[in-house]
Amino acid sequence: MMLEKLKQTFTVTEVKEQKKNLTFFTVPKEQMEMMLITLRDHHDYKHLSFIVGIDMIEDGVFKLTYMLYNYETNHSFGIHCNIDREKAEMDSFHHLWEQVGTYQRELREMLGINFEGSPRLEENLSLDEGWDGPPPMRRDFDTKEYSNNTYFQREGRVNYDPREYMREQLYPTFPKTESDKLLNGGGKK
Amino acid sequence: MVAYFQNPLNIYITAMAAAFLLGLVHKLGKMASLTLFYGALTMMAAVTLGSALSLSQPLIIQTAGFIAPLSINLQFGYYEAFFTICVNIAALLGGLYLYDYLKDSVLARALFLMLVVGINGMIMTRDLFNLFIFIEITSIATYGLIGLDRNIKALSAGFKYILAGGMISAFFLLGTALTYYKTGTLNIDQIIAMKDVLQDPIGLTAITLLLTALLIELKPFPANGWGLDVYQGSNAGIAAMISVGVSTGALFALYKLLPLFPAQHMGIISGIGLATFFFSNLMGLKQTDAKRMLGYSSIGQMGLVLLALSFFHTAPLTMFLGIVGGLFLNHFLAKAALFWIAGIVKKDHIKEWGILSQSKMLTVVFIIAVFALIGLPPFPGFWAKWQFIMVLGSGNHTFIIAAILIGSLFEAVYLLRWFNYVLAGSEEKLACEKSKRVPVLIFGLITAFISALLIKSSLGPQSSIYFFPIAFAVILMFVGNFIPTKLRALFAISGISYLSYYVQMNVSGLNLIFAQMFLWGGMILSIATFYKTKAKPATYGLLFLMLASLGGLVLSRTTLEFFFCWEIMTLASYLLVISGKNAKKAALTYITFSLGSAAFLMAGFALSNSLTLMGLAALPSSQATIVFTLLALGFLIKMGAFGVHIWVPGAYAEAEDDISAFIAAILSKAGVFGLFVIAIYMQSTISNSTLAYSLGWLGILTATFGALMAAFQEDIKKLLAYSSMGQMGYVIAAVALMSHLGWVTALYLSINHILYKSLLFLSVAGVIYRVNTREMYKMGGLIKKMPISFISAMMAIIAMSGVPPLTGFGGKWLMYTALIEKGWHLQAALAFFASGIAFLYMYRLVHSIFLGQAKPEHKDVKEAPLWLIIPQVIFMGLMMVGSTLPRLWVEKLSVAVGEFMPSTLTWSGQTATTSLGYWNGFMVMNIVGVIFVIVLIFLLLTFQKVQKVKQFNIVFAGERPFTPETTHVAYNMYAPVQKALGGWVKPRATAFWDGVTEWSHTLSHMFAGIYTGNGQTYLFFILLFFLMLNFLIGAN
Amino acid sequence: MGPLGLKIIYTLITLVICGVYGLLLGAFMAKTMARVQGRIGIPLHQPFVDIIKNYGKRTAISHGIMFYLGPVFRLTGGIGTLVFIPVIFGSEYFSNFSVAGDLLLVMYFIFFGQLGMALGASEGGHPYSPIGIARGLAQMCAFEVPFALAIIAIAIQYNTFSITEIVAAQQGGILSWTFFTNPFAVVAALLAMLGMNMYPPFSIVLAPQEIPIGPPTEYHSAYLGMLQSNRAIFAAAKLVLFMNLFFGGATNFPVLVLKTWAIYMCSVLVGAAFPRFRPEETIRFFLRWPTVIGIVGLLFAKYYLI
Amino acid sequence: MSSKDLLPNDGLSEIDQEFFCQAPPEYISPLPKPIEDFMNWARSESLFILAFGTGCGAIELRPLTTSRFDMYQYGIQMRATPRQSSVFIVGGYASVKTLKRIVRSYEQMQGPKFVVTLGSCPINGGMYWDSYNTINRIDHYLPIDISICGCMPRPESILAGFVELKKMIRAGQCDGANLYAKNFAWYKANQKRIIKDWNMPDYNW
Repeated sequence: MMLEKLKQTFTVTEVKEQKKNLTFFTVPKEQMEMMLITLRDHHDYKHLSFIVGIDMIEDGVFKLTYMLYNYETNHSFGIHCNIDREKAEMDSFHHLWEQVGTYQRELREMLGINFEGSPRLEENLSLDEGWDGPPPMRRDFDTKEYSNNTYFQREGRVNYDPREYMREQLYPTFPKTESDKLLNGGGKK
Repeated sequence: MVAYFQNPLNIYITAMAAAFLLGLVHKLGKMASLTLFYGALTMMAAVTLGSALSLSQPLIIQTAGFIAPLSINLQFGYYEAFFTICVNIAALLGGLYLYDYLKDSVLARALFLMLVVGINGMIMTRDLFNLFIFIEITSIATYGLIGLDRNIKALSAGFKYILAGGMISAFFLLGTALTYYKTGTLNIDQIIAMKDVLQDPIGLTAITLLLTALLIELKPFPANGWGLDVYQGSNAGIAAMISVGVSTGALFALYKLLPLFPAQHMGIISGIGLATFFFSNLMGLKQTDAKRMLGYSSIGQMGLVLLALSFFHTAPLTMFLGIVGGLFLNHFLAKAALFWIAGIVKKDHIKEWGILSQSKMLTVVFIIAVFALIGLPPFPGFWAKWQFIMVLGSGNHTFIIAAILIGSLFEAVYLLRWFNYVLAGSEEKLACEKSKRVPVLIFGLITAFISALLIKSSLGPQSSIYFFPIAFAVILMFVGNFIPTKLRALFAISGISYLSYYVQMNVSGLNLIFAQMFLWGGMILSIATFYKTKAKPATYGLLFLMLASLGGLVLSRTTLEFFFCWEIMTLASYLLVISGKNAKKAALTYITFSLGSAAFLMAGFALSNSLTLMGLAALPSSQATIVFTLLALGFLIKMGAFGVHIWVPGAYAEAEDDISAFIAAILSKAGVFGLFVIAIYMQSTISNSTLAYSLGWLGILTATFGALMAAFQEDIKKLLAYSSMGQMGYVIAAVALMSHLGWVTALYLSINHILYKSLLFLSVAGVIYRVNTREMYKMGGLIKKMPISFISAMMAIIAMSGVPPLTGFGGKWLMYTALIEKGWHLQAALAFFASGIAFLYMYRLVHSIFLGQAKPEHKDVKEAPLWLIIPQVIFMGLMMVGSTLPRLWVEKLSVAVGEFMPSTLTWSGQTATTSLGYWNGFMVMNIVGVIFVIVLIFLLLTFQKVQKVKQFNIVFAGERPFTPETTHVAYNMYAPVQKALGGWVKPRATAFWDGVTEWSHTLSHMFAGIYTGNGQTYLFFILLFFLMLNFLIGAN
Repeated sequence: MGPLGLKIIYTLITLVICGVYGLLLGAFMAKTMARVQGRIGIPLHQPFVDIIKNYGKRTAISHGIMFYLGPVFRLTGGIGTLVFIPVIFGSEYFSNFSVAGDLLLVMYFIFFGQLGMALGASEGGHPYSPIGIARGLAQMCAFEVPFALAIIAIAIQYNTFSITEIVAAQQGGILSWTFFTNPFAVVAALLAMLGMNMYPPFSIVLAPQEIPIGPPTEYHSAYLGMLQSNRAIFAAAKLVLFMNLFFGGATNFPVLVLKTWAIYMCSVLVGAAFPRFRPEETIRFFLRWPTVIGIVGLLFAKYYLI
Repeated sequence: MSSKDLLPNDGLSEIDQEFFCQAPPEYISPLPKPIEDFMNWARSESLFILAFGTGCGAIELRPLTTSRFDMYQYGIQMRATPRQSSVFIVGGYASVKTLKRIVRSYEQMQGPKFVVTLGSCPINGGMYWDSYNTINRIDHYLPIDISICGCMPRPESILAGFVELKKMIRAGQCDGANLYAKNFAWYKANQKRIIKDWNMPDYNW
């Protein structure tokens, strides 16, 4: 109903009704601000629960999700917005909700997304003892290599692949190729 | 030629001739005309003086060979001589002052001469019809002079004057006619002789009409709106002539006719005078226009003179001149000077008067005039008012005394508020012609001269003790600009040391102890004043004056001497307080309360009917209770007791830092001394009375609330101020004990208070000098920069808190013992509470300033100047001696008090024993010292390595502190106490006094509302006044 | 070796006994608390070990002279307080230096150490120190009220401030103790003592959970050792004072131990059972019922006992 | 130590340098043997733990104060301020952010002082061995006296560790404070390598 209405003005795609009270959809980056304002001011989605960013390295985008909540109807909208991974920039919405600044700081710190004009954007939240590597939550950041270079590894540590390790422990006689087949196929129908 | 100057008739001849010739000479040239005019005025003044000096008996003059009323009938006696001298000198100087105004108009000059003749005539004539003529001459000349100023205000004022003058003339003429009808004569002496004839309705109406006319000329309440408009609207020089000249004439005319007035109705005149005085001053409160305010003051002062006149018109010459003449002279000199200054300043609103401060000389005259009007010593008004109130007191006119004192207080408030604006200063340039300045200065000098004469004559044989210090102080004040600061300080200190030598030679016992407290304490504290590189010129003179007046207080034997010194002390301390940077508002509160205190003292002394302090002892007990209450209230105000303490924080905090030390350490003991004096003399009445009991409770409450309020201050000097209040509370309670131990306690606490309050104030003065703030939370960590100041403050708080082994414990020990010995148990418990609370503010003071985190902006702060350190070291030394060997001085106190009641303190070695307990200060000091040293050595031995660290090397939950400001806990330090006990210290007393101020101003505004500025209203009031008078006289 | 020398030696003995006793009491307090909480608790010698360890620390820091002298003031205050109290009634030498002053001296000398310590802790510059001290002072001036009332009641009753005479007046049977002659005053004083001892619910000064741990936050090593020594001696001194004033004093050490232990148990048991007040609550508390009881005690002494 | 051996303190602004003490920690030689032995006994019997819960292991310390384990009977107690504490417990993984506070608190403790680590993370990084923000070996940053392994060690093992620590102290083997003072430059360099925004004095007192 409401979504239909929104669709008249906005380019709403990938609508997915996750639960009775939770609906996801995607809008383009440039329509995001109007979308949020419309939902906040005309449809009573007054509460911005959170913003999360996901590094979709395969698609070359960061998927940002803005979760809006309506107190009256107990309904949430998760609004996705894909932004280019190479040119990671997004509009800042701190003027709509003051607390947004903090989420944006976190996204800048962890994913390296720039929110132009957001307050105290350059201050790190958890990396505030100084950080000179790439944003640590980007999937192309190799944390093991970073750890090896930065911290002192104790000699003699042996690493196992948990799946291999458990298989050898529990089913040492079962052929490896068969099990791979089973395991890989197990997830698909 | 000499004869010319000895005949008062020549005043008139000269004036008339000059007025006549002016028109002719004017043709010759302006210079000639002006020469003639001023020559005539000079001649008139000279003739008056000459006649007065050659006067051996009253002179009766009949002119032109006819008898009155066709001729002029004059009398020139002592009374007339006094008033005409005043008027003619005022006329000469007023003429000079009006030079600008008069130089262009020959008519104005002629009118001025007419005015002077008219006033002279009103004073001298003994003929009723002559009087009418002279009144008319005066009035017409006045309208003319006012109307010459061609602006709407002046014209409207002149018109209102004509309206009122017309009424006056009508009343007077009717009265004259009726009198003539009844008595068949117009000679006043004959009428008086036949006054029985006038006791019928017609006669009474005649008298009422005459009196109404003359009274209205004096502008009584409420028929005086026109007068106010005239004062406000006319040229200042003319207003001055009206205020001091015309009013004088009317006053004297009234004086001549008063014998006609039925003696049983004299109360009506008194009532009119009193109401006029009270209400004009009340209404003056709300005024902001300088000349109108002066108008209120003028009217009020004339009301007071009228009141005095109604009491003393039959009194012998000396008394008449002493009281009526004194009050009149005071008004005359001060008001003329003030009106003239108003003309120079040319600002209507008093807020713009800061411009005056550009001329030092004029400011001085302004101050003299204002203080004279308020009735502070040594100006004429003080002596007259004192005598007047004493006479009223002996007649038990309580109500009149109260009204006069309250009215005076109102007057003081608005005049001093005005003074504050003057002191505020201004950028604008003050233009001042010589011709205007000279008369003002001459009047200032005359006032000073007369005041000096009055000191000598009023204080009798002892006067030189009081005269010379004042003269010395005045000289010190005036040479202040010409010699370097340090030299001035040296002069002041040597003056004080001589004085202390002199005073100590002449007193003994308790007075000696107080003399030592005042003068020695003052002397040591004076060293501190050296620290300022540039002191205000008058500071040292005032400082000397204040200490000298304290010395005088100790010496005084009579109530007048005592009160004189008390007032001089108030005056000096007020001027000292007001010289602080932002002290004006606080100083106004201070002087208002001080004058209130003085008013209580005056009332108390008046009702005691005793000329000497010794005489207080002889009062019957019912009277003694009232007198004691009044006097005690006066002293308690000065000590800042609970309820009347609201002046304390402002005055202490806003005065210059070294002056605050004087006020707290020395000046506050004046109240203690006063309390002691009355307690000693009225011992028999007061001991074991409810009065003493209430006083005790008041003292303890003062201590408790002083301490509580001190704990919540952010301003360091306000904290110390409230602390002083609290400490004084203990002293009040101790005096109220009326026991040997109690009084020893009071003395001990007083001396101790001098020691530690001096230390604290000086230490704090050094801190403020270095860090330029009084807010404690802005300081911190200064111990490393100012170690000696810290030690001094620390010793002071240990002593103040009463922790052994320093002197303070002696005070506590004596106090609790005394309280419990007397049976004041609950009071003792509350005192415990108060002394517990005292820890709060003392810790706060030392912590916030010296300990905790140092601020980066105080990085380069140095130790306080040496001159501040020296007296601190002296006081610390005294304190150590006093702590180690308490017997040295406690025994002296005990002996001094022993003169009045049997001693209950016994000594064996260094152990003092009372009926309750014992204390050996020497032993305590030694034991503590030994233990301390042993423990310290042990600590030194235990450590292997001690690293000295800096202020941020603190445990900060794994973090580091970032700014000292946020790490230093000082602001609102006692928040939990505030939560728990804050309700106790809501500013109720302040709210009460604010309410009093608010209400008096509202009333003032309400009453002032009757003056609509409409001539018809004014006429209506005049008529109403007549009817009221008529009704009152007729009704009886 | 005149009488003064002998006296000094006896005073030292008193000091040692009271110090040891005070430390044991502290251990006993902790042990009791532990038992209330179902724990075994510290061994009784633990306070001694703690003190030795603190004196034996290798390094220390100093924030300045006042900081350095703070614990010295504190310990001097504690020792001095004990020295001015006659410990054993009837014994010339165990009366220490009580000839120097009476009860008022002792009451005010208590502040000597506290004031010095407050100034020293303040110089440390740690924000919790002044907060703790401010709380302590506020609480002190509140509990001083019932205590002062009780003291005044005693002064009325025995008409003296001399501790020796107060004890003397209570001799002759258990019923002549102040505890029985004027129970109101004693109750008020004991309530005040709860505040004085700073165990819960009046532990607002140290309050480890709020302002860890208040004034002595910066004190350590030998400073802390001195503070702990003082705590023992001072506690003993206060208990002896209470015993003298309200419980008839003691003529020998066993009686002293018995009586002071009993007094001590009051605050220990209360402390074990209550959580902590907030600062303004303790002020209000002391100015309410304890004060009323104190006033009753005072009036009782004034109008009934005399 | 000459002034050129002093660390530069360049983490602080010029104003801040005024506020911090610049002296390095020094090696303090032990007292004569019998006294030192006695003192070591006292030190071992009176362990004041700094109540600073770093990481998840802090939760396993709390049971020690309860009636079930009651560490007080072994002379171990909690202290709220590092000044008075003698034992520092690194309770599990230490992130870079925590390490900064650990270092400052440790340096503020007065010697002799002992460090106990709980769990595997302080030993080799444990399950966070490849994290970008968790240090792997605490002994490169602080001198460790005893490590109690396990993820997490149960209170019993912690108690056992303490008993071991006491034995070591009595034997005079725990001299971490002097070790730290001696190798101060090395420790500091390691600490500064990962705490890039140092913003603290080099010598925390």
